[in-house]
Amino acid sequence: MFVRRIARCIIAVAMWPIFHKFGSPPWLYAISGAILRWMLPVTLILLVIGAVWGLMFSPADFRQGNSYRIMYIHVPAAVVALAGYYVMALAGAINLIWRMKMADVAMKAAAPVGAAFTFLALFSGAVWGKPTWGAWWVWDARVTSMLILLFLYLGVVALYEAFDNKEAAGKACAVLSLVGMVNIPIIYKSVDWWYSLHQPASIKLTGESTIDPSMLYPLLLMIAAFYALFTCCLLLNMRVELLRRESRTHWVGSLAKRECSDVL
Amino acid sequence: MSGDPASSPLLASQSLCLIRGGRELFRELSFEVYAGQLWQIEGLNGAGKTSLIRILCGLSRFGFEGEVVCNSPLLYLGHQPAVKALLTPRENLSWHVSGDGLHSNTQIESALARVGLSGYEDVPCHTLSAGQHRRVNLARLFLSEAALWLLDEPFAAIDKEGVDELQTLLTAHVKAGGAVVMTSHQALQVNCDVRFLNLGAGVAA
Amino acid sequence: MYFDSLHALLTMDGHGAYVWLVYLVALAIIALLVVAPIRRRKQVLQQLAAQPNHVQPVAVSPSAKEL
Amino acid sequence: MSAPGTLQFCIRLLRRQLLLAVRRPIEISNPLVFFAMVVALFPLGLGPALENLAGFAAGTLWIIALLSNLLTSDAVFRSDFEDGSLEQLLLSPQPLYLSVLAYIGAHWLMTGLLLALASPVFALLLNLPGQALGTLVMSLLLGTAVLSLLGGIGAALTVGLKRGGMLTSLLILPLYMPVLIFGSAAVQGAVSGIPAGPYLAILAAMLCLAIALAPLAIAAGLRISIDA
Repeated sequence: MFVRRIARCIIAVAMWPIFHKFGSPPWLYAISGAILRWMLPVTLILLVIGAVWGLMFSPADFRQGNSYRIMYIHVPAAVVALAGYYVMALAGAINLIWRMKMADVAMKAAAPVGAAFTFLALFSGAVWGKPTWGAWWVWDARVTSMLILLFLYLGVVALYEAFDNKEAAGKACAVLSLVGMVNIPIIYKSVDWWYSLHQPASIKLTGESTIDPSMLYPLLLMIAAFYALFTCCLLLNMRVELLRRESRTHWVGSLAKRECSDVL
Repeated sequence: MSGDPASSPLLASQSLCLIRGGRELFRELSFEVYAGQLWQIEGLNGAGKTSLIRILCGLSRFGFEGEVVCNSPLLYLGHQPAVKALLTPRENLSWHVSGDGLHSNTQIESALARVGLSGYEDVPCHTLSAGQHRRVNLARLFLSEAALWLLDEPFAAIDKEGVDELQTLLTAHVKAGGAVVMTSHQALQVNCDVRFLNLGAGVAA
Repeated sequence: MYFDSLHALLTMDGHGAYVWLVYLVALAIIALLVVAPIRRRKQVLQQLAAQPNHVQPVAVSPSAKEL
Repeated sequence: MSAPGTLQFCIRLLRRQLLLAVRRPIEISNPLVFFAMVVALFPLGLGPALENLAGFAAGTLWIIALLSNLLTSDAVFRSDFEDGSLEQLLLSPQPLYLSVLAYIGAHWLMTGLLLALASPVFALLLNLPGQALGTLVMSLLLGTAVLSLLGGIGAALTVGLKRGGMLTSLLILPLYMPVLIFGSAAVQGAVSGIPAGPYLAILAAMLCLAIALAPLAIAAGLRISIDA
């Protein structure tokens, strides 16, 4: 039994270029279903463990007291928001260059999820600013560049909705997100230069981090959980988008009959 | 497709398939255009004639399946006359043909005369009629060196003698080794072999 | 457990309101991000099951037949 | 593949755009009149006291220049799109990259350059200290060129849309922000006596990046909009 499963994985990997070349909708729908079946529960469990660990078990910060616990939401959300934009831009680039419809589906699914994470990072950053600096909104580097990132996301979503021909919409959004991707480092550096009040990002993934391990481990766990959550939401949205785009095809029709017959 | 297989086709399309608003306009459309041929694309309104021409000339590159190979410089005249109202016919025409190289002033004036615009060369176009705008656009045919012409309803808003003048020009161009793909509702009186492409019934003739 | 009582956990000596606000909003957003697509998927499927509009398979890519 | 005389073609395109603009001079003056009007708003809004006007004159001048550039950059391709000459430009054998560069260059000459040259007058309205005028003009020269190129990307993506006006500013304002940061920093530096060289250098670097990459995005955007 175990050997057969390994063999099936090897065949799947070997077949990858063929499937990848077609990137056929029914195959993608089936694969995403399989991945989600185990990934979604694992992600939710990770989130709960990380939240409980960060909220209840890690010690308070000597300078900020307990308000630093907001970091366990703010930093992962900010990291995933930025990564989400790059995922969207790369999916757009693949759609532009190799004309893969699945990349267009991925880009369309990534935009709202990324925007939601950006909003979450923005909101948590603002609320974290109240006890720390005494004001609901402080124009510091991190929060400002996060706000500009949200504007970039909203620009892409607005452009997608403005087109009637959805294929052209996908291409236009791919161009806009690539332009945005080129500009993000420039925006971040210029905002950082412009206002360097914010404490330097406490985790330097490259250098030695400035916070002690008892606070660091829950944060790393939360970052991993947020990445997994982003992947799950992306796959969930892609499945809906796939069904909507392929609603005329045969396999979706039979799927609808099968799914809804056992429900009725 | 009988055509002289000696020379490679000026324009070849494989299994073109276009779906517009859930309706399938054409499917598995493959044909080749050789030098010396005049293709007329027929079909009811909304049958996708203009979309097909825009696909063939490379303006629309997405939204359809299949592939178009064009290995000759082409001239596309669309519905819009591409004439700037603020410029004069002379400026408009010299701008249009400036893409493929320089043309002397006399050539431009002779082309404008051929389409019946002599005397209007230096009048701003916003004082001219829509038909005259289309004539400025059609004047390009006299100056173009492109072998392949893709014309979308060239005879629209053109009076009787203008149509005859154009038909003689088209036959001369085709006889001289060029090729024309055009959409039109009028029957053509041209004495060279005309191939019809009826979008309703797939590829004919 | 860092906090010795439930009350201490809730107040977090003054910062509890902000921390819990952020965590609740985060929970709401995460729930929205996960539940909404699942519900939309069911809606699309039910819509399709209700009126199966099987135009002849237009965009069936070749590999689908192989499966 | 590029046909002969690419450079002549770009120069002819530049001349054609300038000819079109000159034939309707009122459109050239619109951004300048808009600039003057918005400059007049600030003293009305914030009180006529010259000291606090001077305090933020650098930033407001740059913001107003950015907004007037934004207003004009929306309709760069619209008139050519509507009468079909944009399709002919895409189909011409000349490389689209250079044609677009000439297009945006002509638009910049008509809007950005005049804005930069006229800005000292508006600076005096807001009581900007005299020694900062030179830096203001220099930073606006570089900055408006970058703004025009970025605005061209927004214009190319929304040229096919009926109600694209508002959308263009939504798309490209975030991209304008770094230019604004360094532009106003250069002028503020000049006001407080710091040499503005480094800021102008960064603006020039942004200009080079924009010249190199923006026409690619603009050409892709035009091809997509024409096809929609």
